[in-house]
Formats: sequence, structure tokens, C-alpha cells
Amino acid sequence: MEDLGLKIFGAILTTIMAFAVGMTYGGIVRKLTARVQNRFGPPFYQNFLDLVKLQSKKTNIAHGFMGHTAPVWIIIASITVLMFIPILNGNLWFPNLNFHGDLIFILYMMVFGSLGMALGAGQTGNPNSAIGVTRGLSMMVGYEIPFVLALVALMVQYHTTSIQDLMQIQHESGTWLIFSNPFAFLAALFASLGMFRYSPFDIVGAPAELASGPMSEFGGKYLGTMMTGGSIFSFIKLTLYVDLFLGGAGNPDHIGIWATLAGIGVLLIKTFTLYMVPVFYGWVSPRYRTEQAIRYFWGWPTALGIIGLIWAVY
Amino acid sequence: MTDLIKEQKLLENVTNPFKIKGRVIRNRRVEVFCDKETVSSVLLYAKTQLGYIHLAHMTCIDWIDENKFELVYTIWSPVEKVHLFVKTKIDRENPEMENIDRIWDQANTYEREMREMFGIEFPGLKGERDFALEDWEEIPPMRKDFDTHNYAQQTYFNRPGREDAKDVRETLVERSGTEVPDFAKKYSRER
Amino acid sequence: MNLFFIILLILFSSAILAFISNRIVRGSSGIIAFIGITAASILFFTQLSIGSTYSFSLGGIQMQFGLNSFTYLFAIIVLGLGVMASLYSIQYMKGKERLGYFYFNFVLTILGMVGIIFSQDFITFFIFWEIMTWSSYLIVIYNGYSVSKVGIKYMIFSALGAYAMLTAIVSIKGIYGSFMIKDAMAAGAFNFTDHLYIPILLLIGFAVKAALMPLHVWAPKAYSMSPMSFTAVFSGAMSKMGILGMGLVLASIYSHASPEDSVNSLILKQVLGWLGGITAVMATIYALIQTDAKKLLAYSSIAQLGYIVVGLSTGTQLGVMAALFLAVVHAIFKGTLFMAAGAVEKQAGTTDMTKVSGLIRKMPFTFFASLISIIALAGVPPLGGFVGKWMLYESLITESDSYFLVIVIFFSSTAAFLYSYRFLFGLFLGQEEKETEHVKEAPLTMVIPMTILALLLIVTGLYPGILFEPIAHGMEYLGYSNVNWDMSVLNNIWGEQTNMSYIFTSIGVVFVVVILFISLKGYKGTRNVGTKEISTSGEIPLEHENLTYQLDYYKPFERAAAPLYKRSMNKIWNDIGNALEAVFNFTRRIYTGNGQTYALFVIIFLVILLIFKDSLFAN
Amino acid sequence: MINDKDSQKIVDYIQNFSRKHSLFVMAYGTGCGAIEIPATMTSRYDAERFGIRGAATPRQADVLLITGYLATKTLKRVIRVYEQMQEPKYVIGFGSCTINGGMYYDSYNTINALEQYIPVDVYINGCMPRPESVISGFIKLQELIQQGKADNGKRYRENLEWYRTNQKKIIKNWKMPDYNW
Repeated sequence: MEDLGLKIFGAILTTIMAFAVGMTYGGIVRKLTARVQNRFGPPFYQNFLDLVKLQSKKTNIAHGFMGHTAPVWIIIASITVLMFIPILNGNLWFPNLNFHGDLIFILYMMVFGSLGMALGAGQTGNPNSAIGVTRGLSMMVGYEIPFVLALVALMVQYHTTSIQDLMQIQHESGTWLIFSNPFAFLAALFASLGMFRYSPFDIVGAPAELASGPMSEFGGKYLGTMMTGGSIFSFIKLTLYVDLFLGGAGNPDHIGIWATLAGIGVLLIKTFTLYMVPVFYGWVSPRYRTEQAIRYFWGWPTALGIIGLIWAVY
Repeated sequence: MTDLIKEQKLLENVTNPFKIKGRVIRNRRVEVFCDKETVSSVLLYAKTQLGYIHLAHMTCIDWIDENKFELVYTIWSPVEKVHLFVKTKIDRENPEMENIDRIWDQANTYEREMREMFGIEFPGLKGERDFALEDWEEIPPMRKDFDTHNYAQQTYFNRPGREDAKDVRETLVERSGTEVPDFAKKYSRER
Repeated sequence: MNLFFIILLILFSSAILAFISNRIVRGSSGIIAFIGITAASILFFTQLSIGSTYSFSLGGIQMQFGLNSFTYLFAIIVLGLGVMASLYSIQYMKGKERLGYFYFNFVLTILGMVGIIFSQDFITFFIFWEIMTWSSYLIVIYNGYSVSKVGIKYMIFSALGAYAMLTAIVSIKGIYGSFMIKDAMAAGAFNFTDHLYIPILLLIGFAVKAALMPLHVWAPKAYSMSPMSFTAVFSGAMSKMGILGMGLVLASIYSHASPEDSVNSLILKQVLGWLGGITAVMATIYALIQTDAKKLLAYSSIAQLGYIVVGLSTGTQLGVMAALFLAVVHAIFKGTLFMAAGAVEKQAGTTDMTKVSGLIRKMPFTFFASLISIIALAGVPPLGGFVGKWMLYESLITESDSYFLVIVIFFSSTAAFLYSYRFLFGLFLGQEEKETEHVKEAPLTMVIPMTILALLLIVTGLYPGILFEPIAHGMEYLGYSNVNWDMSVLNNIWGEQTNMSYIFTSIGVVFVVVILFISLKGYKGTRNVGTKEISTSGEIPLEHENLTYQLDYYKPFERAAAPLYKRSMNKIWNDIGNALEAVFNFTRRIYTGNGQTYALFVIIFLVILLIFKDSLFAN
Repeated sequence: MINDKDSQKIVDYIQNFSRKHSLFVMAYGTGCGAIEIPATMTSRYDAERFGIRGAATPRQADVLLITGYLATKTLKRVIRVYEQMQEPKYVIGFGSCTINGGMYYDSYNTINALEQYIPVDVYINGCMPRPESVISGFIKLQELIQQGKADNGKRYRENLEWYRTNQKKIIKNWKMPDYNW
């Protein structure tokens, strides 16, 4: 019983941390973007203010059942995936429901939110939402291919489908997987560009052209809840990449309070570094059309992924 | 400049077959005056025989003293690089004019605008009656007998002090009885 | 009298009764068919035990009925879906013509499938196979002249498969001296060493029913143009008969494989796997450009059967288990989806997605059933579809040599999200049409089967073990030993596992918390509006205007994947047909109508005979 | 233990603070004023440092910015957009045309005073106002929000009859969905 209580406490703590980190990263990116554009920029806590404001809207519009539950699906997907991704290697403070974190499950669970979002956007009846959704889903087919190639390469190379085992392998061997299979890392990195939907792959919710696409009918608490889910999701993606390729964070041999804090620090540094890749790429890129984006992902990233898979097998 | 020989010749090309009057305004600008009935044949002739293939503009002028509407068709020849103005006057009462969108498709747009703004009827004109306005119930607003100032004052809520075209600053000065401040003088119209 | 006969007799007599009764009381044949199938199923599941057999001889040939644990699995599909579909059919077919004809063939198809399940020898197997084929053909052409071409296509391919199968059966008898399936399996008839052609011919025969890649061209139209209550059985259960046959042939290859034929097995494994993979990809990308919901589902059926074939082709324990699990789950969700499409067709008049939209408020139960089935179809956790997909991927990654097949399958399954969403959006979401204002929820007897099947999908997601049990027994019959399974935990051979109950707990808890939060927060200030009240730059959509985005839905994807759309199997088969026609035309010229020519042929024949006399009659 | 009134005060303070610093602007680009918006948003004047940000649709927006003259035809759309925004919402009239008609004071087709049709919180005068004045207008709005005086939606709801009468005077063919809760 005590174990269960600890687990629930840890789950809530993990969620809060993921939320806070994701929101802060978003704010920092806004600030950095502003500085790059020679602006002063909003404060780094701007996203929190936006969230509080959206949640304190007095009236809201619901477009039927699916529209009402769309944010719920996103939160479900983000929190459930979070529960299955190891945050720190072997640390008691961040216990997960399934400590192994199966990769295939996570791949599919990450789609759960998009599907719910798509259904909610569909029910609003706004044509812009539907157009945005088709673009998003089409683009998903694009970037999932290099991503899956990279993941399969890892799974085949180390004969495990568990994130925890992959982290343990990196911990024991002392090398990160980014060095033992660089091609897979590159393929996954390119795929992450599409996953974060920064420009040049932001045609899904192009504000001026599509009126923010799938979100166009959501405001107030719905938009706020979606923002929360999205922030947790961006943290999840980053943590997944760090766990898989950058050696993860934390040390299973030391699980004291200071070691935990140090682990979190390492995690933050690594995730932030990784987060800067799509952001940097986005600053200097115009926008791709959907079919250009799909072709982009089926070009070099897929080739790199295939090389990575061959590298892993032989 | 030249003696406008080219323009003179071109003018004669148009006027001679139809026995209508015309004049050269300046270089590359030629105008002819014709009846309501001959307009379409002049335009068709100019388009097919003389190379004025482009309808640049169509407009209407309200000569309220003469009790006439003057319609102006501006057509252009890309070969000669000359604008030809075909002008005609029609009655102001129950104005009606021949529809020329069989000669130029784009005439439809101008004709719809004229129908809405001046109330000139073009029989056989396609398209909704509402063109730029929505649910207009007064007399067509571009006619000179329509008092737009009066209409605006009655329909919209005029803010006091904005009844006329005077500079707001002057109105304020008048009302308060003080001098125009220095910083305002800098931008004043009487400078 | 034996129980096997009783069950078949019940089905047969209810078929006859259904045919006759429609003449007496209009519309009663549906009820009779339902009662007959239900009675047969009740008898089947309560009285019949696995392992019982009954032998008899007919015309000097020894025949046997029996039930083994492998075919029992398919009996669950056939009878379960049969009962549901016949219940659904009562209201769906109401008011249509020639009901006697329809139900006669409907029950006969079920009879054929039950017969296939019972038969332990190739003769009865083949007879019932033909009964199934013919009666389904008669239903395919039920809709009249417009579908006669579809029926002919179906018939041609079925006949091709049947000839292939018959040749194989005769060869087996000739070589091994027995018609018994078990004997053939034990004797290694399906091995790839001596008689390579036997398993290949059998596989061709089964592949036609399973709509595998080069032989699938009949399926899209045959599925989409028959009445939906039958298509639920057609696509859900009958295609699984092909899987049943493939399972028998393939599994015996793997379990009885001797070392020297391993190369052949490996090639077969690769060929079959890739055929399945390509089937899945091509069917998927064709599914997502369809504008008719029924056709979309038909293509998606073909794609899903592709996954099942891939799973079978691995031959590993997890792979075959995944294939069989997917077979059952596919029967459930595709049956539900075809039923939902039928309900929409019945209520709204059409399933053309460019004409129907926004039915969610009018048909909430149909939407719920479709939503659950679509989630299962797309393989999104936590429903049954995910369990099958997970096992399929894990089996491919852990135990197969063809890693790129994983990518192909994954491409197909990601693209499946596109058409899944298209189906739900096209029929149920978007703005409401003015023409569909009168639409109401489907009648109760149509909603009940859909809802039951949808709930089954949730149960199979939470406790896949209830399906693993019969699957494991069936696999033991096929020659696998120690098939391990768990109630709600999935294992792969590297020791990794996924616990479905954890997933359900997590999803359930978060769902309840967040939905309470979002519903209660600002409850009074939340206004429910219709789909016409949208922010279109301040413009107000008029009553008759429908802004739903339906045409050229996945145009960007089409443009990106344009090279894939260039080749169509239909075109290739047409070319083959044209070439054959040319050959026949040429052959026809032999008959010139001139007696002298025929005399010349005789002389030429004699000369040839004389020349090759020695080599022909050497012994 | 703090009593309810105090805790409500704290909640109000937090809410108003975040509302003030996070203004999603629905820039309704009528007339010539639309060109001032890019200048306000981009690097030279950078309105984002005050948390002012563009919103794509009225559902997400807090501030409705009317930039310039309003033709009667446009007014219909503006009313629609305004009614689709979620409370709390604010309106900023931008430029002389929204205040008194500006140079179009005698036009037969543009309205003269915006506050007759929808409630306005802040007017920014000028023809056109420069980005500095736009930002100062926003800051004025922020002050109003912090003091809790910006009750645009409430005013509209309470005086709906009056606003409707004025609107219907202009828009003769009234075919709009009702504004209801």
C-alpha cells in the first residue's frame, strides 16, 4: 500500500515537473526567437500567464461531444506516455507504471492524442480545422518513417524494445547510442523537426492561412488544456530522445536526494540542447507545403534511417 | 512634341465610318462623341477592325444641370498605344443603356457598379443586384441629387463637433475660445 | 443422428424455410434466418466438444467431420459474427426485394463456412468451400444488373482458386493416398521438398479468399456492392476461411520442416511476407483516396488481411499468434464498421462521404460503435487492435530476418490513420447537411449488434487473454508447443512485456479526472452550439451552404505519394485478359471451315507423331 | 484562515494580472490601420514584450482591434466576430474613423462612432496612430483590466437591446443568429 502511495505521488510529481518544464521551455523559445528577431520578447513565464488567462475565461464554446473531449484525449495521451517513459534512470522519485517503457507502445500511444484532437477538430465543422487535420495526418506519415527506422535500428541492435534497457546499456557501456549508431540518431533528429511542428513544418496550424488549423474553434479552457497537454508532450518527446540517444539522465547507483537533483539538472541540460535543434532549424527556414514536407522526410532522413538499420543489423 | 499626326489619323479612322464627332485631347488620348445607339457598333468596330482590344475602364458622370448621364468607355490599343474614349449621353430619367458584356466580359463588373451607384439599367445583365452595397434602399448614392452628408447625419450617430469638414482643432478652439496651441500650429492647414 | 449433421441440417432447413416463408409472410425470412443461425450456434457452443469426430463414407470415399481446436477459433468468428449480422440484417434488409433469395444464400454461406470448419478431409472441405463461394456469389449479384460485372470478376477469381485447390487435392490423394487433412499434414504433403506445387497451389486457392495482393482485384467492389449486412460476414468471416487454410498449410510447413527444405521455406516466408506487406501498403493508399465509405472499408479489409498474412508468414509463435488474434479482432471491428456503414446507408440514403456529413448528433450509437472500431483498426491503444499490432511488430522485430518489412507494415499502419479519420469525419463529423436533417438513429436491432461488438473490442483490449486461450489451443494443434499467454500482459521473446491493465488504469484515471475538470469548470459559461456557428471571418454560413471539407481530402498526400498510384493491379489483369483473348482469337483461326485444311492438320499430326515416335513410346 | 472575500480578492488579482499580461489580439484589419499592426508587432516596437500576441480566430482572442473606418457591410461581420469572442473580451477602436468618422464623417456607407454599435474600452486617436500610440492604448487597456474596469462583455449583455436597435438601424436585412447564453 505504501508502495502504491509512493507511486501515485511520484506520478503526480512527474506530471507537474513535465508540465512546468515544457511550459518554461516554450517561454524560453519565445524569448529566444524574439531576441533573434532583434526584439525584446516576452518574459520566460509568458506561457504560464497565457495558460492562467485561458483557464480564467468566463465563457466557452463547445461544439458537441467530441469537441468537448478533444483536450481530454490529448491529456490522456501525454500523461499516459509520460507514465511509461523513464525520466531518470532507476530513480525512486520518478517511478513509472511500467518501468520498461515499451517503444512500440509509446509509438502508438503518441498518436492517441492526435487522433482525439483530430476528431474534436472535425466536429467543430470549421473547414479550416479539417484541412489542418488532413495536413497534420499526412505529415505524420512523412516523419514517422525515419523515426520508426531509427527506433527499429536501436531495437535490433541491442535486442530490446525497452527504453529502460537501452538506458541501462548506455550506462554500463559508457557510450551514448548517438555514437554507436549515428545514422539512426540523425534520422530520428530529422523526424523530430516534423514532430515539433516548428517552421518549416508548421503548415498544419498556419495562423494566417488556415486560422491556426485544428485549433481554430477552441478557446478558453479547451485551448488552455490543449496547451497543457502540448507542453507535457514536448517534454516527453525530448526525454524520449535523451533516453534513447543521449544516455538518459540519472545514475541507478546513487538515488539520494542530491543525486536526483543532479540527474534532473543533467536531464534539463540535455533536453534543452536537443530542443534547440528544431528551434534553430525553424528560425532560418521558410515554410514547406505539405507534399514538400512529406517528400523531405522520405528523402534524406529515410535514407539515413535505412543506413542506420543496415548498420544495426550487420 | 509632334503635331499629333498619328492621333489625328486614328481619330479619322473612327469618326469617318460612323459620321460622328471627335477630337484629339493630347498625344495618345483620343475621344469621340456618339449617340446612345451607335456606341456598341463603334466599340465593336474599334475592337475588331482598329485593334482597340482592351476595355480599360467604363465610368459614368452625372450632369445634373443638363439632366444627362454621360457614359465613358475607355478602350486601348496595344499596337498604337492610344487610349480611345467613347462618350455618350443618356437621359437621367429611367436611364437605360445597352449591355456590352458580349464584347468584353469585364464590362459586366463596371456595369453592375453603375447599376448600383447610378441606377442605370443594363438589360440582360448577369449577377446579383447588390454589388458593393448591402440592402441599399435610398436613391443610388452616386447621383448628385443624393445628399450624402445629410444622409450620414441622419443615419449614423455623428459625434458633436464633427458636423462639417472643418479642421477639428479649429472647432475645438472656437468652442473653447482659446488660442491654437503652438504644437498644433505646426500641423495646421493655414501654415 | 450426429450433432454435426444436426447443426448443418438446422442451417440448411432454415435456409429453405427462409426461402419459402417470404412467399407466405413478407419479411419473415430474416427472423427465421436469425433463429436458425442462433440455434445452430447455441447447439455448437454448448453441445459440441473439441476433438469429437464422426466418420462416414459416401460413394466409397471415407469422409470425416470433426472439430479441432484450430478450427474452433474460426467457428467463434463465423458463428458469432453470423448471429450478429443476421440480427442486424432483419431491419437492414426490411423493405427490400427478393428477401427469400437473399436469406437463402446468406444462411447457405454460413452453412458453407461451418461445413469448412467441420470438415476433416479434403473432399468435404472442397464441397463446402464451393457452397460458400457460390452462395456468396449469388449475394454479390443481388443488387441486380449493375453489379453483374463485379460478380463475374469474383467468380473468375474464385474459380481460379478452386481449380488450383482441386489440382492440389487430387495430387495429394494421388501421392499420399488419403483425403484426410491430418494425414496429409503428418505425411508432410505441404513440405517444400518433393512436391513444391502442392502447397503453392493450395496457397493460391486460399489467397483468393484472403484477397492477397495479385489476386485481390475482385474484393473492393464485391465487398462494397453487396448488402452491408452480408459484407460484415463476407469481409469479417469469409476472408478468414482463406486465413484458416493458409494457417493449416503454412503452420505444417514450419512445424514439420526438415533441415534440407529450410531454404525453400525461407524463400516462401519472404515472398509471402512481402506479398502481405505490399498488399497492406497498396490497399491502404488506395483506401485513403476513396470517397465512398463502403469502398474505403473494402480496401481497408484487404490491407488488414495483408497484416494477417504477414503474421502468418513469420511462422514464429508470436507472429502466428498475432495473426490469429488480428483475424478475430478484424472480424469484430470490420463487421462493426460495415454494419455502421450499412446503418448510415439505410438512414441517410448514401455512404458517399461527399454527400453525407455531420451525423454524430443524429446517430450517436452508430458513431460510438464506429469510433471504437476505428480506434481498434488504427491500432491505437488500448483496444484489441493494438494488442494484435503490438504482437505483430514485436514478432517481426524480434524473430524475423526481414526488418524492412517492419517499415513497410508501419508505413501502411500509419497511413491507416488517414483513412480511419476520413471514415469518421466523412460520415459523422463536419457540418450538418440540410438533406440529412430527417435522419434518425438506426433501429434497435441494428444498434444492438454494433454496440455488442464494440464493447467486445474494449474487452479484448483489457483482457486479450480470453482470446489467447483458444488461440493457444489452436496453435498447439498446429504443432507449436508451450504457447505461453497471459490474461492481460503481452510478452515477447526478449522478455519485454506490455501490461494492458496498467494502460487501462492510466487512461481511465486520467480520462475521469480531466473530463470532470473540463466539464465542471465554468459549467454555466459553457455554451453548446451547432456546427453552423463557426468563425469564418465573421461571415454567416447560409442554411443551404455546407462548408465541410470533403473533396480531394488527402490531395497533399496523393501528390507526395504520386509514384505509388501509378501502377494498378487492375490494369495488369486487364492486360492479361486482353492477351489471353488475343491468343484465343489466334487459336480460333485453326478452324478455317475448309475441309482440306483439316486434312492437312491430320497429316501434320501424323508426321509429328512419326518423328517423335521413339522418344514418346520408348518404354 | 483567510476569509472568502480575501481569497476572492487574491484570485481576482491573479486572474487580472494574467489577463492583463496576455492579450490575444484579433486584429480586424479594416481600412488603412491594418498596416500599423505589423509595425507594432515586429522588431522595432515589439508589442509581444507586453504579452500582446496575434490570435487567428475570435474563439481564441481577447481583444478586438478595429483598425480604421467601418463600412456598414463590414460592421455586420465585426458584430459577428465580436459575439463569437469569449468573455472577458475587450475592444479597442483604432484611428479617428472609429471615433467620429474621421475623413469619412459624411460618407453614406461608413459608420461614425463605433461605441454606438459595440462597447469600446479604449480609443486610440490619430489618422493613423503611430505604433507608439497603439502601444500606449494597450497599456491603458491593461490598466483598466488590472483595476477591473474593463467589463466590455457585461456591458454588451446588459444593454443588448440598445445595441441591437442601433445595429438594426444600419443593417436592415437582419439575418444573424441570436446572442444567447
